[in-house]
Amino acid sequence: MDQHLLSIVLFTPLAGMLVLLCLPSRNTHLIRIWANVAALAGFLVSLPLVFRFHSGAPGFQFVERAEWIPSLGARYLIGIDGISLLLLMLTTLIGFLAILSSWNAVQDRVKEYYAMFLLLQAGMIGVFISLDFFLFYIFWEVVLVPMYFIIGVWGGPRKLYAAIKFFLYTLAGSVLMLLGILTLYFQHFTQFGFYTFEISELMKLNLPLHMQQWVFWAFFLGFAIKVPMFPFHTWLPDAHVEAPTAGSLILASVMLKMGTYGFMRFSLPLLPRASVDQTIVQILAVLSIIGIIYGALVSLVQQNWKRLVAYSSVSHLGFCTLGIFSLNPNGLAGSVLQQLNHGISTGMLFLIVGIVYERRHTRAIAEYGGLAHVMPRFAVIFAIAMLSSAGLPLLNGFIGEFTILQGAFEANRAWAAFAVVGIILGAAYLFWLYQRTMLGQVTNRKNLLLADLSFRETALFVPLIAWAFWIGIYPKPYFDVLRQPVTEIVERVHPGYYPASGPAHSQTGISIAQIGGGR
Amino acid sequence: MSQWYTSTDHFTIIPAIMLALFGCAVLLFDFLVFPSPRQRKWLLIFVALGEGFTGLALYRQQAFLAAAGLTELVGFHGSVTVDGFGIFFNWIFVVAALIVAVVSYRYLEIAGEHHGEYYGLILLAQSGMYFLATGTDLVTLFIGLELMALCFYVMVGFLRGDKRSNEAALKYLLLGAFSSGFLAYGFSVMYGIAGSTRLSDVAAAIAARPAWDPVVFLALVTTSVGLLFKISAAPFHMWAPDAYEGAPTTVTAYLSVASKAASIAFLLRIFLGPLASVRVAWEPLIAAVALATLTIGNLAAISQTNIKRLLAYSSISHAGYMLLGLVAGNDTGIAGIAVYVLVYTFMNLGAFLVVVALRRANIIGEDIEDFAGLAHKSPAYATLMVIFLLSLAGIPPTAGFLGKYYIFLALIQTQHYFLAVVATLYVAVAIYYYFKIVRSMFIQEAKETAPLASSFGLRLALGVSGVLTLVIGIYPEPFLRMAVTSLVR
Amino acid sequence: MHPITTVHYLALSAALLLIGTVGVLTRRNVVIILMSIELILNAVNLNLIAFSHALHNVNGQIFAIFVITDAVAEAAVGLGILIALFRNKETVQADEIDLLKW
Amino acid sequence: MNFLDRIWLIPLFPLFGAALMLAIGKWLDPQPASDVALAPEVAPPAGGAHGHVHAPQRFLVNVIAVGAVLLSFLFSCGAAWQLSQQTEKVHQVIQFTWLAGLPFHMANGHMATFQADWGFLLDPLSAVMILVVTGIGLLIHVYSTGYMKHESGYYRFFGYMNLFVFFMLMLVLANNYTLLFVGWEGVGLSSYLLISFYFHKKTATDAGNKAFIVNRVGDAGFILGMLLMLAMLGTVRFTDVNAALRSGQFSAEAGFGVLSGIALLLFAGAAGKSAQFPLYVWLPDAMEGPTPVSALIHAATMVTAGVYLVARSSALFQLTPSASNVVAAVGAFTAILAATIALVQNDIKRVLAYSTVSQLGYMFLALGVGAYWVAVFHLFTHAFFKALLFLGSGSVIHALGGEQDMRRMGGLKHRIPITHWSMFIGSVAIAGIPGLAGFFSKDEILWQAYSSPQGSSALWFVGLATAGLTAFYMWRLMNMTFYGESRVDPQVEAHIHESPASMTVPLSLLALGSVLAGWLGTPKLWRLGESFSSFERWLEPAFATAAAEASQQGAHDASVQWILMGISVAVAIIGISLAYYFYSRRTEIPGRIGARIRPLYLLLYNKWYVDEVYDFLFVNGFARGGGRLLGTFDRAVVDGGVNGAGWLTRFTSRVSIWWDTWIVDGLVRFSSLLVKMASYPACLLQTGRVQAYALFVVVGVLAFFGYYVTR
Amino acid sequence: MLIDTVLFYIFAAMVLGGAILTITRRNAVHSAISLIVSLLGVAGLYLLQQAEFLFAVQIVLYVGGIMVLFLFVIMLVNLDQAARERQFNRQWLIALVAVGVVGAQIAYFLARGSKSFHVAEMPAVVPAPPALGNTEVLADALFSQYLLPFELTSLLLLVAVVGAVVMAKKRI
Repeated sequence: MDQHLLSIVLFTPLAGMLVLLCLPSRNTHLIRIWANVAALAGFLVSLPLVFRFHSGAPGFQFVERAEWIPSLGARYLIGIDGISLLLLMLTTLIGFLAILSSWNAVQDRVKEYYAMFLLLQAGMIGVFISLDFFLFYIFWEVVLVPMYFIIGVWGGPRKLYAAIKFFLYTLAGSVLMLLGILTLYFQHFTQFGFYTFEISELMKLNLPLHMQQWVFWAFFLGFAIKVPMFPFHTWLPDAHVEAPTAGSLILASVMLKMGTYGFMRFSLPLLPRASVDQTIVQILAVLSIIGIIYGALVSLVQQNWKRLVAYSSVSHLGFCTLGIFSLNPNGLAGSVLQQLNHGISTGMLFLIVGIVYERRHTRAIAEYGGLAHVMPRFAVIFAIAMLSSAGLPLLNGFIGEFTILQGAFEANRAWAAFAVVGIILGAAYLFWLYQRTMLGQVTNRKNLLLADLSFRETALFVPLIAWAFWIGIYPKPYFDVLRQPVTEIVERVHPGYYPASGPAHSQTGISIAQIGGGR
Repeated sequence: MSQWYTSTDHFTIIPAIMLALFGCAVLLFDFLVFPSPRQRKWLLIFVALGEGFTGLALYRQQAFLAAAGLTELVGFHGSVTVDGFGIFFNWIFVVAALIVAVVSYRYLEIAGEHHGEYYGLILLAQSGMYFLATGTDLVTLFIGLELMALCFYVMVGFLRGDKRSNEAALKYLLLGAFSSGFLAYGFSVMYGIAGSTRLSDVAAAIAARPAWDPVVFLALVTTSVGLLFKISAAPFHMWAPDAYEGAPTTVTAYLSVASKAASIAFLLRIFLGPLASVRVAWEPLIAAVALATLTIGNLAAISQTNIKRLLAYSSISHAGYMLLGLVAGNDTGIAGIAVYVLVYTFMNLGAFLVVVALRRANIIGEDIEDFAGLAHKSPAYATLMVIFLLSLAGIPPTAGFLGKYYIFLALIQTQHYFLAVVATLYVAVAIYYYFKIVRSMFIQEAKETAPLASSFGLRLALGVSGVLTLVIGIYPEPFLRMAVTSLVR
Repeated sequence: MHPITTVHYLALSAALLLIGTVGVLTRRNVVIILMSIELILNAVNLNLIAFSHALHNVNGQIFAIFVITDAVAEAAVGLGILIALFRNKETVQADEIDLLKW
Repeated sequence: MNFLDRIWLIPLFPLFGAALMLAIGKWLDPQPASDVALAPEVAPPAGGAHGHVHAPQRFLVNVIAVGAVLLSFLFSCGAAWQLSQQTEKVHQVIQFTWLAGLPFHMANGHMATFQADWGFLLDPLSAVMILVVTGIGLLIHVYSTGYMKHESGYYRFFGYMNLFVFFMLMLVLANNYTLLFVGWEGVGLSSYLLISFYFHKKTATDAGNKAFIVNRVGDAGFILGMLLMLAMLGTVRFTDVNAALRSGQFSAEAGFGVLSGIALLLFAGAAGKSAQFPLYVWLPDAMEGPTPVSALIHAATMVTAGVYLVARSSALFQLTPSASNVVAAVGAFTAILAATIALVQNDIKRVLAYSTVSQLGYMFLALGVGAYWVAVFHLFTHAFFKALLFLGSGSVIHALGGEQDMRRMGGLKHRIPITHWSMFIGSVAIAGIPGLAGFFSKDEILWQAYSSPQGSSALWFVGLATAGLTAFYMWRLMNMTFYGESRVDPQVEAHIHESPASMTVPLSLLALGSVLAGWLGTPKLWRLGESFSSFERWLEPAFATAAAEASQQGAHDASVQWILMGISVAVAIIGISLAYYFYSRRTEIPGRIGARIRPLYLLLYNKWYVDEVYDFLFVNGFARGGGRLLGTFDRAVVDGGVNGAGWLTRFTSRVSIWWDTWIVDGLVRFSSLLVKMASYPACLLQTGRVQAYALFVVVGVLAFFGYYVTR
Repeated sequence: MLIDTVLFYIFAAMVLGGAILTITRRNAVHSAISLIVSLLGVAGLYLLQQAEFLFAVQIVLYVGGIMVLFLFVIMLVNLDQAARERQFNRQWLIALVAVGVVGAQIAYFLARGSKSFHVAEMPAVVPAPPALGNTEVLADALFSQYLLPFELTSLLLLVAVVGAVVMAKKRI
């Protein structure tokens, strides 16, 4: 059981999808129920991972290894470390919520819809757990197709444009990434005489700097477009605005993390020298900062509720990448946390947009106002979501942002100084959005009779809010989970980072923090 | 047997004999036994038998080679050589011919041109391909080529009542004959160089030549024109769109898969045989042609509205990818070509079969518009089409990805980084026009509701190619091994 | 008057080839295009015979036989197709046959 | 019962109360259906927004809300008492590691671990703070039960109030900067919620946003300060920080060094929260909230958080004199600026708001000159009389049915006597008449400003002037409100009524406090004995070295101090009597003066145009003006509401979104367009003429041959 | 040798002249006739090169077979209105130029590579007349070494017949 846990997690959605395909497409009710059951099962089977995971244990856990394509040296090799664990749990939960959220939202081609979601779910899980580059790439590409359909079939007015733009954009990036992968693969062959895609094997490579740089840029295109980092972000708003609620939920909460995850899992460990190369680090940090401020500025003037949230993602993901490329423990750990937080809070924001959209079928901010009068419970939940997104302490956002800032500050004080502007602006656009939509008087008669959240809708938010508070109030477990993998990455890129005594575990080395400490 | 015709000779051509035999059988039985068009579908039995025996013979050849530990078996004083290479390609021909034959009858009945000759020609054409894949003598290859080509000329024009079919046939014939004239000219020069028509002798003679030899160039150019024409590489590709569009869709499928595979085999025989020693001379040329082919194929496909024409251009671009494998030229590259041909067979056949299903009594069903709302009418077909298109574009986990994978890897191994980047970027372009079809299938609403013209054969064939496209994508190991091992020459 | 070498024959056949090509490229009448193709094939044959004479082996001549056969076959089928086309379109002008394009 | 180890409970009671309120309050206090406030164009404004509904279980709301605060008040008293009994005047309860970050390199290259505990620190300073917060908080809660009786969203109000108390207690009890920041942001949030309590009023929500975002600006400084502190000291725990700073490895900085950097960044935060000069603009607008809120948050407690922060970091500021000077200067400037503005305001609450800003300026002045205990002392006394004044004004407004303009008051003395007498005491106290709380603290500040090493006569003079102005505007307020003939319009006149006991009792108690609080810190000069200067001694352990400095200020001889004291008292009396003369006797004079020095008057009346300047820069006023000038420059910018981003920001975002659509995305679109375009030539080659195809074959041959010919 | 040379030029003239006439005559029948002339010239050249059998084949197959076929078709599809129209298509000039260039290139190659054939050549020595006649030799090679292609040819012709029938016949 234990040694196949990951496979079970991976294949449960697929199995669910196959069964779903066998159901009669007339009987939508049955299909809905089954899809939700399958998704819930997918979440439940992933829970044991949390309890059986040994935080602090080096390397990967729940590793499964099977020969798959010997003639290519590709294996079915999966396993997780702290980073993957968190993102995996996020995926399974959000996946379930996404399916739950579309109970009423989707009325036509229900069967295909849910099938696509389950397929998507499996693909994303695969991305986060595969330790074989070939396998990773397969999943990476698999994810695109269902997303294309979700946007393109169930999307808004400009869905065709958005869908194909999303697909082409990300595809272009990832095929170039493929070239990078193949280069590593071949270099490994020339150095060790056998072909393999196994990451741990590829990490043994030592490449000349210039080649590392080339490969790095190849990876960069693949990952940065996914994240999306600053110049490559334009597919995001379109995709988000056109996608159905559940689609944008998945897209924002999980799929964007695939890019940042890629940076941490592949770019940094496989190309350490390129990753610490000053020009590259500078460029990426600057791009991240531009993303932070730029995203915030742009979302400030959005008249479209959903577009605003979409651009806010650009800003938040800027924090994540900044954390990654400050290349120190706190930066990286904070980045992972922030990815989690963004998944939670932005997920909530998109659900919120979706809920009003279901009622009013418009996303223009001007259409709303004073909703707090008619939908008080909704207003409260929106407020919490907004605060967690704005990084208010005791909610998740603060922990991530502050840790990232700490890391960035250590790497380069100017970065932190600029990034802080993002926090100010973040509060600005979110509070302003809240004021324009929730507060004030009901200016639009149509909004007078809006129903407050139903039980199902409330149930969507409960886990997310609970999670947000947990991270905000007691984040220690997360840092415990992240300490080991982050340490490994840092030691890979900055061999001398930790004193010879090895990574100073949790307690400060010789800092003055011990003078007169404690109670 | 006589000294002219030894048992070995016999053994080397049994498959061809089977094909020829059953081909003639079909022609005979057609008007002796099945006078009425209704019954003609029973001719499929002969086709099936013929392919069955061919397969059996191929299998025996394979087994014999394996048992005897030989890499090749030469017959007819070197006119024909049975080796892994040839056998591999012949398997592909068998599959292609079977699938095409099986789906054809319904289509031809609808088109009102259901004649026994059709099946006869399929088989005879395949016997020609056999010699393209196995022939090692200029004459054998030439005749084999002509045999195949003639059959295709006729099949392309098989809808005699249809202007477009006639036109396609005529264009194909004129250009084909024209290019094979050049080919023959090149062969003649090769003969002049070597004084023999055996590929081995020619290879030896050319290898003995000085580095810069105008006569070799003369042979090289004229020959490669003929060869590149057959695989529809730019700028010799222009027949393909017209022929593909005008021909009966089933024939188009056969043409785009079997004929292309055979021509690739032929091309490899020549370029890795006689011309191997002058690689430096032709590699840049082929690289340029490959690029041009990719560009033309992908760009022109974007603005197509006729699905067969679109697929024609896409198959042109695929030829470009295969050529890139030849440019890389290392084992990976050649294996890559084999893998590419393998996966290409299934995905391209599949795509065309869906188009076949769209041909209904009064609907030509070749326009992208005709795909509108297919997802509602028959989700299964739509889904399969998506799989085929994804595979054609080379998105994992479909088979198509492996072909591209090998090609890219080969290019990187041989440091053709520029080619690699361009080739990869064209994947994105390809997605664009393939997904025009997907879009119209899934997103647009259906205009007419006439049910698809599906038949048992069609469903069977579609199922097979669909499953294989996925299986090869997800668990490619056995297929890869088959392809790779068959190509160590 | 220097003796006739293979090169003369090659030159002749090349000329024939080119003439044939010109015919294919320029004549509108499909029948004549087919004839031009015959010319091309004859150029090939000239080559073959010249070489076989020069090399003192008959393979060339045999190749030539096959080429001729092939020429026959192509001509037959070609004319057949032409007739089928003529039945539908009432024309044999190559540049009026352009239903299929772009 | 050991309260010291249970101090972590103190914040939890109000939190519990708040949770209950927001969870079940709706059942306890059913809202009128007409709660939906409609824009006039949709429907007549729902009067029910203020309509009182009969709610039998409403008293439960009071029980929970007030009870929660009462509990924590009791616990605070207990804890404070037990602390006073201890010799070691620092008690720390660390419950768990809250922010358990990872190792990092400090500036000096050492490894440290970035972590913050969930821990509480009770020392004299925080003891004073929690007593103020819970004590005043309790009174104000009681007051509110009366004041808010007729408001809808009663339970919401008390939920928010409890929430505020929780965060405020977190703020003052936290044992490290990061946890303090939790409370810091939290009070900001609850202040936002309470300011925009009447969230159907755009002005209210605007004020709320303004408050939160202006604070955010300060918080950014706070965050950076913490980061820099981590980089330097590797810890954020107060005890460790102070120990490290006093360990002697950091010497006092001559100019502006890294430590000054930390200090100033923290001060930026403090300035935001405590409404000091650049960032004070949000406070007057915050008066949009219900009056008790103004009393609790914007007078007594939250706004003093900045003072607390700086006092808390005394060890740091002692090492950075230059930073301290900045603090003192800003404080003094704010004090007098706000005082001048207060001179001419007519809205009773605004006067008090500016007076608060001014008093806060006093406190920072004291902090700046290193007299930390004095600052806290003034904070303490100010809490009493300013709360008193606000509540009193609230009572007045209550009596006048919502009227806030002093020009429509007057002669209320006999109509609402209790309110009048309590406010009278408050005004006397703030004016600095000997014997009342204000006198002792303010006078001590003046004396420190004059005498302490960082002090100077200039600072003293500014302080003195402010004192005079304070006395003047406070008595202007008193006179315009209570004395002279009534200017109240008749139909309001009809039902002026004294407020219920629930309001007057707290008033009286606060009045008592305003009288007595001062006697804890009488000038040493008066030699009244230990118990009358117990405040200073009580705080000594918190500002270990501060006390040392304060002790050596006997250098100046007593006579000087007597003289200065006399002067300040005189100034106060002059101010009072001038106000009385102008506004009760010769009420026409102010008009004339105003007419004579019109520009100055306008300048003051318009608050030195600071808001306009900010509008010009940050808020989109300029977009409006400029919109008219440049023609409607940009609808979206103009429509975009007062708060939040502001014009420059808004403009840049405009630019960036334009850039986004046309350049960044444009490149993508362009390339795809290019590809599509390129597809047509590729197709046009396909003319459909077979001989053209053949020609291409020949051209191909030609090219091939060409390649070899040129090769 | 002289006679050979003279004959070569005569036949060459026939070949080229015939060819040129073929592609320039307006009337298809004339073209056919001049094609025959050209083919006869080729046949003559065969004879010059001791390819007697091929000479025969050329005469019989081409002149006797293919040309008849052509003439039939020419009669079948009435070309008179075709003969009245323009006889060259629009691209004739470009085509001519292109072919000219190719010609030049080929000429260049032949010139550059001419010596590479001399090695294969022994002009002075007249080869000893082979023991067997040309035909026997051919037959020998054809049925031993080229047996397979020979058999294939049968298929080729079969396909040609079937194809021609399928295409040309009104209804099968």
